[in-house]
Amino acid sequence: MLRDCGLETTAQLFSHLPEAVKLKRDLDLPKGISEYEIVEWFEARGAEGANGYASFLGAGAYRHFRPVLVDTVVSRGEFLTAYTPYQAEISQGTLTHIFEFQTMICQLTGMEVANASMYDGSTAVAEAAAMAVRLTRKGRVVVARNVHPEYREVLATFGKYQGMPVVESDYDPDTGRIDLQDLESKVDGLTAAVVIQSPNFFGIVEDVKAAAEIAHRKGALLVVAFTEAVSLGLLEPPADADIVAGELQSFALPPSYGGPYAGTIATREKHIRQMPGRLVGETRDSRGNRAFCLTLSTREQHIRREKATSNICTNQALIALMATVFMTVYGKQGLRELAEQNLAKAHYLAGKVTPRFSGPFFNEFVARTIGKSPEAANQALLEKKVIGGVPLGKYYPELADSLLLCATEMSRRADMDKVANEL
Amino acid sequence: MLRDCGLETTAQLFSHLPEAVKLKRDLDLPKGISEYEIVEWFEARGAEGANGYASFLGAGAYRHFRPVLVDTVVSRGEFLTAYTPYQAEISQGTLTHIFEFQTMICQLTGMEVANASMYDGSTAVAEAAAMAVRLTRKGRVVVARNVHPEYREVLATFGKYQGMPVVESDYDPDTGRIDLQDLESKVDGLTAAVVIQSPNFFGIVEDVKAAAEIAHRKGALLVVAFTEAVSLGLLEPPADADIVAGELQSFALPPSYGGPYAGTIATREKHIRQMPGRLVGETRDSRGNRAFCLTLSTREQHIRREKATSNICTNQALIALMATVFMTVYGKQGLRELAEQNLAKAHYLAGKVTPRFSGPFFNEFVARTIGKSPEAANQALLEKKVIGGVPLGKYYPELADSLLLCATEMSRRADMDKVANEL
Amino acid sequence: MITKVRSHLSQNELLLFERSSPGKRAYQLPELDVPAVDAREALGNANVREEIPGFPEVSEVEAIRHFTRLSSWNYSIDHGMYPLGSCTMKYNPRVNELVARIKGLAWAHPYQPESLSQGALQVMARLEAALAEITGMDAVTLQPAAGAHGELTGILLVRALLQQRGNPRKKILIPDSAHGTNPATAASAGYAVENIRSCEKGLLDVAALEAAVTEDVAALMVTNPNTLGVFEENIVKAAEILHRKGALLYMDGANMNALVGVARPGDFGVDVMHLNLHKTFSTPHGGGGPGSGPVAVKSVLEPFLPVPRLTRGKHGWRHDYNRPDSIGRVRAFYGNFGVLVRALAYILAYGGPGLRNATVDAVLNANYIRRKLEPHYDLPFPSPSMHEVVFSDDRQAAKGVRTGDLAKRLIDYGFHPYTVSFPTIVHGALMIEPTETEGKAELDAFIEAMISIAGEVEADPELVKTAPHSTRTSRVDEVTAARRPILRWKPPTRDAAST
Amino acid sequence: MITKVRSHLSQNELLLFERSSPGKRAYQLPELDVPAVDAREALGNANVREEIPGFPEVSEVEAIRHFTRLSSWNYSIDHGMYPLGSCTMKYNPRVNELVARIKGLAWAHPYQPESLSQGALQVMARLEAALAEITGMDAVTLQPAAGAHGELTGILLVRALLQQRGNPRKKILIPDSAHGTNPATAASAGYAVENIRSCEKGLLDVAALEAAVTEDVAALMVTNPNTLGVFEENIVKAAEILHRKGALLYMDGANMNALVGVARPGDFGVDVMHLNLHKTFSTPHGGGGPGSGPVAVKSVLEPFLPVPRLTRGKHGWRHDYNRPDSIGRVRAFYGNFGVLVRALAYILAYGGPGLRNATVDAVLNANYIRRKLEPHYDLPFPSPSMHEVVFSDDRQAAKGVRTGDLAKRLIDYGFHPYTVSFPTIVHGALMIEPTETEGKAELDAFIEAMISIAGEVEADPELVKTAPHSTRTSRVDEVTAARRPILRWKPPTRDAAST
Ligand SMILES: Cc1ncc(COP(=O)(O)O)c(C=O)c1O
Ligand SMILES: Cc1ncc(COP(=O)(O)O)c(C=O)c1O
Repeated sequence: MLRDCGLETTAQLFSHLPEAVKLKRDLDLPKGISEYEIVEWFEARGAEGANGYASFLGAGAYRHFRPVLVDTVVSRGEFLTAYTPYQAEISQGTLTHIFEFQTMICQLTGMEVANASMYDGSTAVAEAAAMAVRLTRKGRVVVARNVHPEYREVLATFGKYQGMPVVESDYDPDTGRIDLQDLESKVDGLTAAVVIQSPNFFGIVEDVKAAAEIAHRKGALLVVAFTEAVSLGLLEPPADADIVAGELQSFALPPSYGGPYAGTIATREKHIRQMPGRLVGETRDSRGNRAFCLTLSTREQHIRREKATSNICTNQALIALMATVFMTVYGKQGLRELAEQNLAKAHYLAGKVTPRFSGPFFNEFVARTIGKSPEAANQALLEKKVIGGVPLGKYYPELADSLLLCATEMSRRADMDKVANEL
Repeated sequence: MLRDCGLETTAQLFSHLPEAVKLKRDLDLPKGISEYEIVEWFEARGAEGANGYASFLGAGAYRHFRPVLVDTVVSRGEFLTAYTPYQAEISQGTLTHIFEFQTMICQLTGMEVANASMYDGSTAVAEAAAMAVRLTRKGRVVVARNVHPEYREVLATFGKYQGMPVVESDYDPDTGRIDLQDLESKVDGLTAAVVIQSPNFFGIVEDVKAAAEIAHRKGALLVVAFTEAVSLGLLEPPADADIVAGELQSFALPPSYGGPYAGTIATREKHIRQMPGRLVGETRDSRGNRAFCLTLSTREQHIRREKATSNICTNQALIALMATVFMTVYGKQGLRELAEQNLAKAHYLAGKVTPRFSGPFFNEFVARTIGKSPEAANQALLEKKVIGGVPLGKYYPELADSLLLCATEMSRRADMDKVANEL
Repeated sequence: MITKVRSHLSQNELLLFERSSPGKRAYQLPELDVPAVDAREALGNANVREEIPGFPEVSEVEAIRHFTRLSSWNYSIDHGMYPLGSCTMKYNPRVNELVARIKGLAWAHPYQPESLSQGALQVMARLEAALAEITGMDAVTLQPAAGAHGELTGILLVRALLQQRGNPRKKILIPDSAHGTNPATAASAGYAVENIRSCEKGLLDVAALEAAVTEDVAALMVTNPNTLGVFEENIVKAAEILHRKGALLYMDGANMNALVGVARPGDFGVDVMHLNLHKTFSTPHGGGGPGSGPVAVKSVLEPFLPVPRLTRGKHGWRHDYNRPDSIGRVRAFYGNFGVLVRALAYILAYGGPGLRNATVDAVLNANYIRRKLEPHYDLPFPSPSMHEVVFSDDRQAAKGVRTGDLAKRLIDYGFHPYTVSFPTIVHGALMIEPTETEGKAELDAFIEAMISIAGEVEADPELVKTAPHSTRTSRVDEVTAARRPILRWKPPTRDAAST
Repeated sequence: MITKVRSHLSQNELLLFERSSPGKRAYQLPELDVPAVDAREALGNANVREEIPGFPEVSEVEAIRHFTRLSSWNYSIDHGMYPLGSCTMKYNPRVNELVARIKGLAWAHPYQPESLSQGALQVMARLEAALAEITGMDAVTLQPAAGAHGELTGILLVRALLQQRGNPRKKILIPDSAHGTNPATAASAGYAVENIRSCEKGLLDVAALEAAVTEDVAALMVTNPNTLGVFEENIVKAAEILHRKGALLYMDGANMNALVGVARPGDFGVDVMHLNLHKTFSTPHGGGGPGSGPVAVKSVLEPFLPVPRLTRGKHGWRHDYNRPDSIGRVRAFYGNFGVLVRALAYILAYGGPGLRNATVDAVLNANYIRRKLEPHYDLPFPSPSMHEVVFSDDRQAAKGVRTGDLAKRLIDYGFHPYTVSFPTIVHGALMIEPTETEGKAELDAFIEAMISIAGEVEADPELVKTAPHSTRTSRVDEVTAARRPILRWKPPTRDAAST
């Protein structure tokens, strides 16, 4: 092949590179190792982890059973090793499952349209806020303090550089829900979006309707975030929201030290032109058969460049497929039963400890530790091979005596009893 | 659907069964459990196993690295969940890989034809002996005592009920190879087959040519068995054999507590009409394209019934596919390098202990334990998380002071040193 | 109308040998941590081979493409209904694949200490117990690797018992509707085969049996439900006839999917039987195997079971080799353990009530198909169907279209064919077994396809006779394959290369 | 002649919603070990939903068939060459999928104690170090989830530095050959975009750059090799120009597959860049993601990197949140960890020398294609090619055949098309990137197909313009899709049901 190219050495392939830019030495990396050594190395890293520990961590990353079918499907090379489905005629598999995904997200959230996925929940929320800014042509964003702290940090990063001031509204110290009065006072005529989360960071179900009324009264849009998608199996969908932005990790993704997960944005049909991210639409092929393709790409960077609704290109398609398989396996009955099990487990645990807030909660709640710090309680639990909850003082100084605990269908009664004993 | 069948209750589906045969109670089995509980139960069983132990067991079941590609391929539903490829037009995938398997087995063994697989090595050897009986129209079988003891047991079971007397010939106590003189004395004009194994049960490479001469001189056929397929990457193929029958477990099958493995039978073209098992052949389709199909089925039970060459029907197709993928991944270079690594490891270990025999060995050898019994040595090793070798007294009273040790590419020097210390 | 499939492009692929280029590789091994050994020195020059001529040399991506492309030429359960009668092609749960790969089980060596094998032994013990309960038998061996292997084991048990009683006898009786493995097995076990004609209902003819059972008869091998999918209603009577003459009743359990939870062979006179875990208990067929063919026996046969037997000792489960009456081993080690794991996982998932429900659904599905296709295809035996239904091509044969043609045409409709031309007592049989895992939608599509084909036979028989038309490989010339067998690839010679 | 594919049947499949039947299920949950809770009581009536209308209800076998059938409609790397320019569609090693699923890594919770996370942290630390060495940069953040996210992060870093220096400035310069994410990113970061025209060699026009770089310019975003696959030979000069004016040089590292082991951006003046682990480092595209877009910077930008930063503490690796100058978070947690695992596995497998060899092969493959196709397709920019080559449809356009048509025709030949119509500075671009993992046989087949299509354009342009002809879905009407968007399934209304 080299000879076919009229060359004699591979070095000649790079002879046009300026001498100054060429690397004159080998990369300082060890030489390649075999597949077996790779597996061994990573297994050793895995063994340094928390295998064998029970865990009550949630806070945006949840432990749920993963149906075996999920990996069966996503391991198929046809899905795993395909690119973005730009060539519709040989990508109908991917296009169809994204269309199904979009549909299921609408069914779950009560929205009319949903996109093909965003990077994760936190960036989805930031993009939703930016979308509201474009839609309302206003600039300010009010975010509830009981939205996931890291989501708020991402929003702040986006806001800081996009001329989108972000203001926080407080939560009610009794219920743990948003303080509607405070929200009312923070939302003004310049406000593009009110961002709340339900269940919120404390696990408590918000009064979406009330927040929507406040937002809408001032001409702002309501963005409802979620981090625990399983809750949608049981909770009334946030149909009063203008945009729903959330994280789908609960749908078949192991916590995987924080990623890859998949974000989603859903909204009303009238807002689609300002929606970020890819969309799959139904159409016909030249023989009249139903077909799917990427559509409305005039919103996107590859067509609109600096005028695009977002710079997003690669999204989380395979993760969205995992979520789609998960939703398919559980289905109508199963998602509800799953949510009910989560509810039952968390309420069992809550019944044995001292919840901090009175608002209705799904599978997470804030608990006070009595007579010791949350950190000390966690330490004691670690010795029993239990990872406790997230101490909240770091994010909320006023909650320095509290932990965020999460129980899912995977939590065992015996482990919950251990937690109860240490709190 | 019940109504479509003109029925009202499912019980009516069985109303024609005599009352006496109906089960009037529920099966005494617990009710069904979820996928997650199943995984948990089997993981608990797995944890009761030998995880974390090094092992020097071989003796017909070997520990070799399994290329990741193997499970990737055999997990594809198209291979995993297909039936026997009777309908060639929609089974070309299976038929093609079996044809490739047959070819590779020929390339490895030096034979002209190979079948699509047998249950395992032991039954392949028994079937090969029966095949020799049909081919020679004689009845006696001489089997070397250094053939795998369990293979000999299976041969004995077959022989006992098929009117095929099985006689054993001894091994040379110095070299561990077959005692050619004893063999010569056992083979007579009524002998259909001489069965030897190479490398034999002691890991020692046999003199196939010499055995062939003895067998052929008396009009018997030579069956050469193998249990360690990796040896074929390095050893001269047993081309002087009339039938080669072996076990392919080494080609990507984990030991799996004894199965499923895959047996193979290969022979000369002139013997195919007496070959047991399925065969795939090349042909054309009606458009003239190359195609494959099951062929020569007039040898088989579904056509010939009591006159069939064997009663085998279901074989080990998916395991043969695993072996095919394994052979593909390693290929020409790799299989040799793999065999060389096995050789090097076993010779390293042998160099540190007291081998019992002087014959050339591949990756297994017999070692004497000095100053303690093999069982005691094994016990001491177990405490160091090493599973030692197979004590041979059970099969060979004269070797009650010896162990069969196997080292493969997976054996680590440090573990071999532990073995050396205890022997 | 064909609505289940459309035409799409499918990748061609050469054989591995044709794809190879010198020096390509898909592997890497860790570096040796011991000194290399010169093979010729260690083994002797004569014992070391030259390179393996023609062996594959491909890269990793070429390897995965090769097998991916090949796989796309297959039809499988994961594509759709696979109504092969007698094969019980039900869904293969994927969790079973996962548990069979659990390290402590998959990497258990058959000779590792029993103290480190309790998990594996417990799997086997639990499965033995479950199969004994399901069959109503007293003891189970898991050693046989497939159905036919189980048959052989079972008949050897019969032989051993009779031998102990003084005379192994000479004959095995087999109904003419039996699967080919039954007579082949009898012959392998050194018995002569005597066929028993079925009665006009497709059942065992009790009078014929009575007449045939002499002191020479070792056993009757009967499939129940038989290969027509009909329950042998005189089975208890048959057992009595046999037992009266000191003969035994062997049951081919290939069709247990019709009985689990509904009736137990042990309760209707069976002395010994095999099961096909790769049928009734959902372990995947894998394109032809591996399977597993446990044999279940009444206590009278228990002493003869292959060694080793699983027993409960002081320190847990262990293998018992001290079995003086045993027929010996039928294979090395303990059986297709990985298949046993899958079958047990299936039993645990369904549980007692679930297994019975599956049986009910399997029988209902077969009866549904029967009811819908009866107007269009000839039903040679009107006896009630259990888990499968057998039609004949009688009506279509009038147009020159045979069961094999109908089957090939079914491929164009997006289905795997039914079992063709078996059982042989039916002229041009169409043997259809839907299994319980097919839903109504898929069944209806199948029924519609079959009806449509029946119509095509009238309107355009040629279309059916030359099917399939839509596959990448059209009708395959099996005659030439057998006449001039090419059973392996060979490097092209000068002449061949030009074709 | 089309030799790579044949026509075969392919299963149709309805949408999940159309396949559902009430009551079907594919799941089973363990029984609750705690008391059930009445949802309406616990949450309040208003907070509990009715059933989810239209949500799927299918059995397990229906689910697996659904996705298996869908999958068979896709083309993928595992089928064959996927020469999408700018996308680096190389083989995705399967061992990487395995290691990403190792329990202790896959089930690591982002908030679990660092003492129990040392394995995961070590993976990240080792990858950061390797990427720094490969790029020649000083520090790396693994937080961004994809290339565009990396770009945004990088430009925010630029902004933060300039802001700290007193003025964030107003503009980002971007060559007209750039990928769309570059200008979109600049805008997202609050910058105006100024396009720089490429010179006639397809390269950065140094004079134009010199003129454009004012005190208003924050940075130049340049892809190197650029989207024509050409190395920006004046990159050092460009860096000097920028640096002289206090502006920074951002490099879009999407094309690093041309440089790994051969040249390092850190050595030629780049201040900040992103990598696409889902291109250069072989992590699978998955039909559009997930990716990972680490950002590598020179030390001057290090203080601004997103929180948390990985640092080595007394007790091992830990997350450092105390970074006062940080731009803040760009996403929750630490990045697409599972993708990082795969990329590190790739780097370990290849090692230093292997990575360089891959680069060489990638560049050789592109040049081979270029050499073979140059006689048949117009090469608008004759500069030396690195890892990809860009032709134009100039010659074919004369017959009314455009790059998009040629691409669709390539599908009939069994290939995934190249990248169509990008970069936009080429009229009717054909952007071809073979990657190093394609062997000569597949390249030759591709070349032959391209030449054959060029012939068809002359002989029968209509054939090409209406392609593809052999797919189950023929040319898709994208215009109608956009004009009357149907973005979700809805239950059929009375009228619609009849169509
Ligand atoms: C009725 C019957 N008996 C026996 C067998 C043989 O079983 P196996 O193929 O597992 O050996 C079969 C399998 O096709 C069968 O259908
Ligand atoms: C040159 C170039 N830059 C940036 C990107 C964006 O990367 P990503 O899709 O990972 O966001 C791409 C991807 O297509 C690209 O080709």
